[in-house]
Amino acid sequence: MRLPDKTTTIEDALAGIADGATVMIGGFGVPGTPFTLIHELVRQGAQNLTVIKNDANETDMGVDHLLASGQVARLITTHIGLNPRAMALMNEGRLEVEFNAQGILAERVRAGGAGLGGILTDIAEDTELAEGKQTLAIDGKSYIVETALRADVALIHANRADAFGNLDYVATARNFNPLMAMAASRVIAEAEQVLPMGGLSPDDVHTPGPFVDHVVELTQISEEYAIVRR
Amino acid sequence: MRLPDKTTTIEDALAGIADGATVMIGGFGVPGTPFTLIHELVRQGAQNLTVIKNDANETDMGVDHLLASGQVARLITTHIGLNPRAMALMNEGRLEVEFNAQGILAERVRAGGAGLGGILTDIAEDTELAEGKQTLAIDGKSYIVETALRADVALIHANRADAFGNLDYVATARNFNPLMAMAASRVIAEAEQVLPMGGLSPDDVHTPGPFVDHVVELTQISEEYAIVRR
Amino acid sequence: MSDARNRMVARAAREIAPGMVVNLGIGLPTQVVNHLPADFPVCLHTENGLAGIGPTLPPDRADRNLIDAGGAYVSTVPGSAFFDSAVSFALVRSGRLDLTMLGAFEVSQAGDLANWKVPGKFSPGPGGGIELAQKARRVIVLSTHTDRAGNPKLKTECSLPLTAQGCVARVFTDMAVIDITPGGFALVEHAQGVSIAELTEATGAPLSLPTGDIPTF
Amino acid sequence: MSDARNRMVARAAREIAPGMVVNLGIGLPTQVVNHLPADFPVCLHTENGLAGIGPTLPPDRADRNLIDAGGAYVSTVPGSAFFDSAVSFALVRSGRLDLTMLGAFEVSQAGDLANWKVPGKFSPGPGGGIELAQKARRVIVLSTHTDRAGNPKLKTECSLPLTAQGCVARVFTDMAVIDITPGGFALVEHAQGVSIAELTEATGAPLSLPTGDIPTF
Repeated sequence: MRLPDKTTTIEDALAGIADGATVMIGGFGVPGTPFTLIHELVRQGAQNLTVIKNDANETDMGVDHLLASGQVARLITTHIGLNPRAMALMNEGRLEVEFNAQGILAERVRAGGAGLGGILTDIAEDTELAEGKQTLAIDGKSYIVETALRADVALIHANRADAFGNLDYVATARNFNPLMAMAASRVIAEAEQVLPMGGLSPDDVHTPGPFVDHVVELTQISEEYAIVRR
Repeated sequence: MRLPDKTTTIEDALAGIADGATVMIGGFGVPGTPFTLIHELVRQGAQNLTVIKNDANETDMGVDHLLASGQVARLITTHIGLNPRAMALMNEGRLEVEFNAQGILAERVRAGGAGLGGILTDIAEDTELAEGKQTLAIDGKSYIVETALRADVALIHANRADAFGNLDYVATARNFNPLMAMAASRVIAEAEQVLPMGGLSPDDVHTPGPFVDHVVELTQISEEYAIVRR
Repeated sequence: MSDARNRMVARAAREIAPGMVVNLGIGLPTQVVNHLPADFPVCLHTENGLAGIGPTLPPDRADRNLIDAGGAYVSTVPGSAFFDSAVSFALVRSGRLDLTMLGAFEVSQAGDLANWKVPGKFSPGPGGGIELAQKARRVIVLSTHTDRAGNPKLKTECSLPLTAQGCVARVFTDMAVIDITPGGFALVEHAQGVSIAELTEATGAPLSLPTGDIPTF
Repeated sequence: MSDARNRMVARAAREIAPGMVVNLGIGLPTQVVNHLPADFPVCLHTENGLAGIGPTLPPDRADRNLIDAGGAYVSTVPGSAFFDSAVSFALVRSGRLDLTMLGAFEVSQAGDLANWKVPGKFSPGPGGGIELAQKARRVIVLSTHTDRAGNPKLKTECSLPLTAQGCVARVFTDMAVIDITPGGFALVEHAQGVSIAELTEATGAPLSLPTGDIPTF
């Protein structure tokens, strides 16, 4: 037996993402954000997207391009404080924003990736984030039902990949990437380096290949990936 | 800053485990079973234990010693088919056995480790494993409530550890170990090798040190860890 | 293994399409892999934490830490990955497992599967079988057509505790290949030397026959 | 930083005991670490996926993939580990975080914390703050005693949307160290040069005073 090859071009990897699709995007700030895949999503132009991402990046970076192009109808996120456009669009009612506690967003995505219906938590129980959500008692203690999140497409930034789609991440660029890489019907990974099959140690793979559909090697690391000099 | 040192003796690591304690034990068959820690638990003699482990090992191995010594009142598990003593004790009513679907046991342990109340799943919905469990509907679909599991003590077998308690696992010896290493009030890891602080690459740590309380270096790898020649 | 069983296993191997992620249960299903070409592109999954199973190894060449869910000593291939039990079943439940082949105590004409408990006799526990049966995109059963006493394993309804309801798509036995359809058991192929009358007799529920010639294996 | 704020931060550093796992929020809390001895045994956690934060680095020495949750370029120490966002908050929610220090818009006398939303004005989102506030074993607030307009941040009740209820144990401000007790705010220490009258005036809820001399910082 050998494992199948999933390397492809960026155009083919993203082809056919439909209007109205739900798109998960990895990253926490700059590290782990798949800037190159996001540019291709802007170029291909799918409209009315629901985007699930920890944050909205900063002006002229990552998710901000999708906001500028008007492709995003809804953003499920935890913190958009570094993106003035996102806050303005939200305040003007032109962007629907759903805030989650950060670890709960992580768990909801993971639950989708794990084929669960949701999780039970007491996080945010005394806050407005809990409003309108189902609750349930276990042994007399009340929990909030947080539903699983899945997406049509996940855009992932990896450090290294092999041709089967095994991925690793480096430092704090890991964040939401391995969770989202489990939780979408089509998982597309950009990798700084694509190795021959067997190039990653089986013990040190962070995302196993069966979760990944397409692997795209980055031909350059653009300025967006670099140190932010504020 | 430096990180604190958690290395200790096996006697101290397990000291004071109370009668009636709940003990999680890693491993799937031989790989990942902390045979040396189990022997010390037998030697120290805590009674009336609830043990949570994927399986009951085989005759004269691992959990079987705890069954032979009569220390186990209850076993939460997925499969005991290779342990005739476990099946006999269960059939005689001397051992309470709670079966779980294997991935659901994994998720229940993980939920405990993640500070959740439980998870929602449709697994086993048409089987006797679902009997008596709460259900809940999301968008018209019914889910079973599987409650989180936590333990007083987790016994973990690692490949390598550093003094802070960062752990890695090798091959299929990983299995339930990283999940249980998050889900107990006292987490005790035996390691085949204990490295100086910084000996593990920060990207390749499987269990982060903050989850681990005690690290015990194995001075020998006994026969129980070896290839089973049936 | 009998000649008919061997042909059944070889026939079952044709269910595996290139690029699939496949979990093969203990027993007959494990043998299926022996009938694939050496360079066939497939990812074999085992629920104890490996995608990309390589050949089984004899004890003197085995790694004590590397087994499959049945306890056999296995190996890796280039591109294998290890993971924990939660990730392993996340893969199964979220639809990344294209196919599983499982053993059975009983299969009903509605595709219900019973393979984990014989009350009062043998209760080893379900292991990972429930999730494999319920969540693999396609579930195939490999089994003898009858039990050791000669009783049919294919029945109108399962009498044993279920593993999962309505999950089985196709059954391979030493006597036949049978699909589960909305109308119940439907014969696809029969084993060489097994007559339709013998097959009907050994099947505990109505068996619809295809029109025209019935292929053999 | 003003002298009083600097002394407050230095005083807050004494809350960190050897062996703790600690998360320091953006702003003043981040400065606390500068007041610990270089070889102090503590594990600093950041919710974007690192246990064992090392010194902050200038851009020319920074790693583009290594930031803390506030976006500062940081480094590792021997024994650091990286992990994903689910594991990072698993650590927080399951009780492995001994202490967090957070900023505040408002703190109530019941220990309620508001620090993520000013409706209609500023709604950046909660980030990881809710889980830190709700689940760290001890929650300490570091803040100016009043807002820019001079209004008290310590109040009988929070008027802003809550981050978490009854979570705050102790507040460090540029004017005082104040505990949250079943009886409300209780003065522990006051800043040098700040009179009890000034302090009472700047606090938006009753402040109980200790008997005897009140230490200063």
